[in-house]
Amino acid sequence: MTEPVLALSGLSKSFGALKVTDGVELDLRPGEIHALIGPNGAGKSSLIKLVAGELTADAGSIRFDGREISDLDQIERARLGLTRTFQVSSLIPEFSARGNVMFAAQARRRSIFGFFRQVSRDRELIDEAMAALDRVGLASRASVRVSELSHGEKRLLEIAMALAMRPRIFLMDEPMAGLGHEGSQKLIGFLDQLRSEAPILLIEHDMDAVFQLADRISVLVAGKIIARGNADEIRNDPEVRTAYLGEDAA
Amino acid sequence: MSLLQVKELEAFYGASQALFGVDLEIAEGELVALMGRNGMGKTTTVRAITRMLRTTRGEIRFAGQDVSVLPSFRAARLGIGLAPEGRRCFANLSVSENLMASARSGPWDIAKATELFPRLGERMTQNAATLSGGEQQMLAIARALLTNPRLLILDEATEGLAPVVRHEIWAAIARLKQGGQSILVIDKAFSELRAVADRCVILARGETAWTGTPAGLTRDVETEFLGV
Amino acid sequence: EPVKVGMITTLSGGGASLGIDSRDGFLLAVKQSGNKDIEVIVEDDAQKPDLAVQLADKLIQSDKVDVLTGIVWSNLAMAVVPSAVAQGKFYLSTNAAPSQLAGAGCNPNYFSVSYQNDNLHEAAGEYANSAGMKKVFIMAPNYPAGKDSLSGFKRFYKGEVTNEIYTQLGQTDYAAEIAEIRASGADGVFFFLPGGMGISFMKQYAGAGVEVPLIGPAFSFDQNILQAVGDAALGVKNTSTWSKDLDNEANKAFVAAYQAEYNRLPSIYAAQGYDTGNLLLSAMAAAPVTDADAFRKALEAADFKSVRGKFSFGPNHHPIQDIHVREVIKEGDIFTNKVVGTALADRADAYAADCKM
Amino acid sequence: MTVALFLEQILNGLQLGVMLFLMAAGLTLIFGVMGLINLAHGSLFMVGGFVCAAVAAWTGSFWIGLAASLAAAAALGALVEITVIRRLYDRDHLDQVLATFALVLMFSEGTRFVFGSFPLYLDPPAFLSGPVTLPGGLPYPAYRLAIIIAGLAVAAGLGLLISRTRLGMQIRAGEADREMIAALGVDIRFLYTVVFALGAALAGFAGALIGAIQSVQIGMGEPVLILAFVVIVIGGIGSIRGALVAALIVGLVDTLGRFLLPTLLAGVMEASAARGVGSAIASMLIYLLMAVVLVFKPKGLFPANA
Amino acid sequence: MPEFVTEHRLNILLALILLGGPLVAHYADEPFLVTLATRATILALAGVGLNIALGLGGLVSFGHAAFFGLGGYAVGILASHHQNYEPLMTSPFVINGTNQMLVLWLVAIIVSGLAALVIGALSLRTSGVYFIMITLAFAQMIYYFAISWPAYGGEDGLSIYVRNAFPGVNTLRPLDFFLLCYAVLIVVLIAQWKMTGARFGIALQAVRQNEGRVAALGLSPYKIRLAAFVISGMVTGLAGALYADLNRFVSPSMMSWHLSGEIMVFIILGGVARLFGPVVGACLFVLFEHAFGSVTEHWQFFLGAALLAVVLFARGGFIGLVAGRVRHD
Ligand SMILES: Nc1ncnc2c1ncn2[C@@H]1O[C@H](COP(=O)(O)OP(=O)(O)OP(=O)(O)O)[C@@H](O)[C@H]1O
Ligand SMILES: Nc1ncnc2c1ncn2[C@@H]1O[C@H](COP(=O)(O)OP(=O)(O)OP(=O)(O)O)[C@@H](O)[C@H]1O
Ligand SMILES: [Mg+2]
Ligand SMILES: [Mg+2]
Repeated sequence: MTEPVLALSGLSKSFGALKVTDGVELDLRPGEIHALIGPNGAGKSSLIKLVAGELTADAGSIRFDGREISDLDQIERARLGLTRTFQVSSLIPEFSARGNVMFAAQARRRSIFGFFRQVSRDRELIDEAMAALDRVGLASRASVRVSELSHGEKRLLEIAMALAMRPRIFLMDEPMAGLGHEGSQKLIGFLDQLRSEAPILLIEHDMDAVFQLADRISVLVAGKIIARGNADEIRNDPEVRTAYLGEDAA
Repeated sequence: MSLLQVKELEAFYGASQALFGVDLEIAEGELVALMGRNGMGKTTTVRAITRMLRTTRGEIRFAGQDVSVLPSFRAARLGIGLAPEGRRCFANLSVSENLMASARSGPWDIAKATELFPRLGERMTQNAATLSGGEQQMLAIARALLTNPRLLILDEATEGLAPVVRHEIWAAIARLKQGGQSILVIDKAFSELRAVADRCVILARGETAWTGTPAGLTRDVETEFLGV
Repeated sequence: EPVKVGMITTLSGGGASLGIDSRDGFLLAVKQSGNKDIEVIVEDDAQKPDLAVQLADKLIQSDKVDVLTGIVWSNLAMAVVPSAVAQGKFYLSTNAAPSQLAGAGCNPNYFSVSYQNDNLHEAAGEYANSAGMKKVFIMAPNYPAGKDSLSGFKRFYKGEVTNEIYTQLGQTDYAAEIAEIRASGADGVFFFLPGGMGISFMKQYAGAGVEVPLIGPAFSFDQNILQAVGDAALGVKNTSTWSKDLDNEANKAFVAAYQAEYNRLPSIYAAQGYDTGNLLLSAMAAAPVTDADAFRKALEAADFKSVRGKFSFGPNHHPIQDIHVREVIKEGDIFTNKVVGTALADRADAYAADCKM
Repeated sequence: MTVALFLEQILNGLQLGVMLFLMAAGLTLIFGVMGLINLAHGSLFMVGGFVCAAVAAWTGSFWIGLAASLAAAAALGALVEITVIRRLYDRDHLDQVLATFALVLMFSEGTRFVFGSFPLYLDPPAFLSGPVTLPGGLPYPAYRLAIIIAGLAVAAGLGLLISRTRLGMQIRAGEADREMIAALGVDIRFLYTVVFALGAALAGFAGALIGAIQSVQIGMGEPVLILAFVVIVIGGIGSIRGALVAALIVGLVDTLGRFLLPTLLAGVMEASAARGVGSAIASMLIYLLMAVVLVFKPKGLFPANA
Repeated sequence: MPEFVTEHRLNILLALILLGGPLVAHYADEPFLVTLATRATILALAGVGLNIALGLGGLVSFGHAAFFGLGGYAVGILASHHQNYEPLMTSPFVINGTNQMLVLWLVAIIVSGLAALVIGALSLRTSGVYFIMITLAFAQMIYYFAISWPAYGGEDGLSIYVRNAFPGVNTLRPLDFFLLCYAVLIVVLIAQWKMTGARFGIALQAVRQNEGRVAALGLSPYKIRLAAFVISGMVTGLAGALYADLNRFVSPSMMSWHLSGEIMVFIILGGVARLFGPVVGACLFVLFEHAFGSVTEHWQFFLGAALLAVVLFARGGFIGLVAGRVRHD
């Protein structure tokens, strides 16, 4: 088996008396989509926040590429290549679609202190941005202001920005939320390709998507992983059925 | 008699037109599903009915009254209760405060709401901002119920909810309907919608494109308007 | 030869009452003279130094005035006067007279018609001696004028200073200071708290029931302020160059005319403004303003009837005059001052020796 | 320095704190709860003082003046809300700062136009004008005790209003999402007018009460405004309890700083310099306090969402 | 992008008007109008400084007068030591005062930049209203310090008797001094314009709009903001240095919260985040003050009314009114 890119062990986090994350063991291997499912409030988003560095863990370790990263802050982790998409689209509203992706490309270069060269004439950034937009199918909307994009387009733009970051892993929190049937299908197809570039830790309540995409599924309930396996194993796990899927789940 | 009557409704965001002629009727005690692809105007229609968006063309009558001239809070007081798209819980209030702030007297009270969503009962004193996504969705629905509306509008009723909860909500919706509650519901889950709805209204490009019973929703209609 | 006068004073904001009185006093003198050869341009500095500088520039460059006057506050005067006199204009001060302009920074074209800032405080020190105070508590805001005032007081006061307190500029609550006064065992309190600060202090002092007598310079006992302080000021001694009941012809005529014209009693600022107007008119009668040297001589002569009685200029162009002690009384419904003695006779100032001109 | 004096100064500090809270109360309501930066708060304070002084002079009764100041400030508040403030809720802080800054200019000059440039007379009612003797033999101004009582009553009343009543919840909900609370059937526009008028009335009330021991003059609201903001920010915006605690801390720090610093510094430097420097530091002290608090607790002592 | 072109042309037109007005006034022998224009130019520069933090970075600083005042005092103190022939310090090495503007400007920029670095580093831990208030707090501290610190005049301020010198320019002539200030303003504006479109400007605008996103992309919002705040403080400090020479006087009132408010007013009057917003705003403000000040003593009432009208009815300020909404790309 290949070395995991990301490995969590004994990860715990409490808010007061509430244990949102309780001794979680989880890893992410190259080329895979690892889905994280679980009831509302189980602590899935919190787990992503712990990995991304928005929250700090009370105990446990987070290893990335074999290196302990618990002490790094959000910004440093992003620089290592942990790239996150948000549950609610988080974009730069007054920039165009291209402007957003160019900024991601700029961020990858960690370049802040340029004071004279105009970004609008920066071929390097422009080409990179257009390539990313093209891949998600937004090239034709490149110069539209983000605040004028539709919901689905924003979701795709999120992914284009993540692409421009050339991440080592993707952390995705409910990317299908709010997408219609067609939109979801398109995105499923896209994520399917994407896994070869970087593995994906995917949170999703859309079980069709999860069962289609996931190589492995972990089920989180009340901060604990209660089951792990492939789609069929999870679908038929009685505990998962009562806790999450419901009896009549297909 | 019809509770809500929308005729030839048009709506604008600034200069750009979003609705071009929406017709929609809901009878007392009826459950209507409003369907359509992304961006077809479902939410905009809801915003017009609840008067969050001002419209000048077309007719909106609720319980016999012309709603289109009223401010939003008056429309709500006539008996329109909304669980909006995107939840919009009051982030700086606790769960119980969220529920109490806009509650009006009637059969629905906090006890009944927590019976429906036990999870909310456990989080009563927590700030709404720190609720999980699904918990917020439950709160938004409960909050709308506590206004004891004559017409309950659920925009993206089950977005972000776990499958079990989703089942519960559909079951609850069915029970509400049984109890005579009029409901307008928007959701992505077509099969569930079809199971509970009395009638379906499909919007396409800001217009009512199709109206009929769930039984009449043929494959052709679905592929044409819903992209299934 | 018409003379153009630029008056920069405070007509808006919190300190407006002082500027309005200065202006009204000055304009009354001009009006009474019936002199058609004088043109006065009045500008509002809103008590902002940079605006005052701008106005001075305007008056000098654009209106081409010959004489500037009217500034109430020392910090505004310090902003305007040095460069105005450097450009050859005359400046006649109706009020502010900071020590810098009396000593090393004096200028032939600068005249203070009011006093030197320290004068009233010095007189208060002298009065404290004569009233037999052995231990005095002294207090002023922590800014240059406040420090000058306490050193002015100490220059003449011979007893012991129990506490020397600097309050904050614009302070509104004096409970802490009053507690210290009560605990200090002093037999007198000298305070310099101009404007609203003094009103607040005296009201709170009266409410606290401390019996130690107060002394202050006239600024806190000015006609306009007294009405706001009310009973709390009754009986308090204060030092002033002028009082409405000073017994001389010019003053009687001035008080009557001012009341007739503006329907209120004049204040010390009005009196000083009036004197400044009359000084200027007297100089105009003696020499053309275009002949700077002659005009300066005419100003130095101070050949006018001052409402303060005796009035002449010292070598640094600051007044030599009597400084009186007044007591706050109630006349009918109106709170006002009555002269009860003279603290310093023919007082010049402490800085004249440093002035080289 | 005696222990008695020290204790008295602590009492003075607490008393100043309560007074600061009274000044800040209306602002806490408008700024903390409605989320609007109202620089005109100080002006409403001033209007309260002027109306009370004018009416008290005319009728001879402080109490009628106090009632009139409440009514006038509330009416003015409602008028301002309807004509100006209403358009600012959805704007960013910058627009609010500027618009209410403009109102400050207009109120100051307007008040001067109506009442003239001279300070007005306003004294406490006769039976509160002298000192009373506290247990322990300390004479203390009766009127200040009355202010303390009024301040604590306002604190309790506001606290209950905001956190315990439905009205309070609705106002806070309105701050989070006006459109949504309206869509749930709450007449938030009217509610905000009422709340703003209430905030204005509190400002006017404070102006009248405090005006009686300070000076009723143009510009009297300015130091109040800044102090009130300092208090609210230290306490944590939106928290009445925070505002009260912060007011007490600021009151104590300010009073004790003024009192002790010059003496303390006299130990390390020459006496006259110590007095000046001590007083200079004392005047910076509350700002220093605010900066320190915010550096360590960027959302104040009692952050609203914790 | 027609709107952009309009604003661009409008800016050039405005720059020409600001240059042409004083030239005409000079030849019409109205030196005061030249002085007035100089004042507007310098205040505009102060506004440009704040606009970098406020307009581009969304950092509503209510304490920028502190940098303005520090820049002014840097000049005032060095110049007064030069005039009195007293060295500023003698150990460990001698520092004399100077009357060379270039040196004074550099010192003013460094002093205000350092102050901005310290104030910014602490203040930027907060955000929103807390940021507004903490910047005000720092400015008030400096203000009270300046009032009660006796060495350089305290509240009375400090006079510079002769305007400082600039190589090849007779700074005493109003027009020459104006042209000098104007040149500084234009250079700074061009630099700001370049910066806005360059990587730093883009990052700064991104931070304003969505801080969390920027952090998730691995850039530090804190550093970006701090850099912007320091640059902003330096520009405002430079304006303070010029202002000291214009008035030949510095005083703590340069640091009062009123002035912080006024600098903000310039920006909003002219248009937030518009390159020329502060320029237009400062000119309008100065003209208003000048035109109404002598007409009625209640002029501040009308100033208030005019401001209010702009906020309520002309969102986007003057430039927004003329050139339409902002476009970003
Ligand atoms: N700051 C906080 N303080 C207290 N409780 C919190 C805080 N943040 C989150 N929680 C609680 O922690 C639990 C886990 O939240 P989280 O957002 O991780 O859930 P989730 O699994 O993503 O759920 P969903 O699927 O509904 O989005 C929830 O019950 C939430 O209310
Ligand atoms: N605030 C807005 N400003 C401008 N256009 C808007 C705004 N909100 C929605 N629109 C546009 O109006 C149209 C209808 O949007 P609406 O939100 O009503 O669609 P919807 O049917 O609810 O879609 P979804 O299924 O994605 O929620 C879309 O084209 C959308 O881009
Ligand atoms: Mg979640
Ligand atoms: Mg929708």
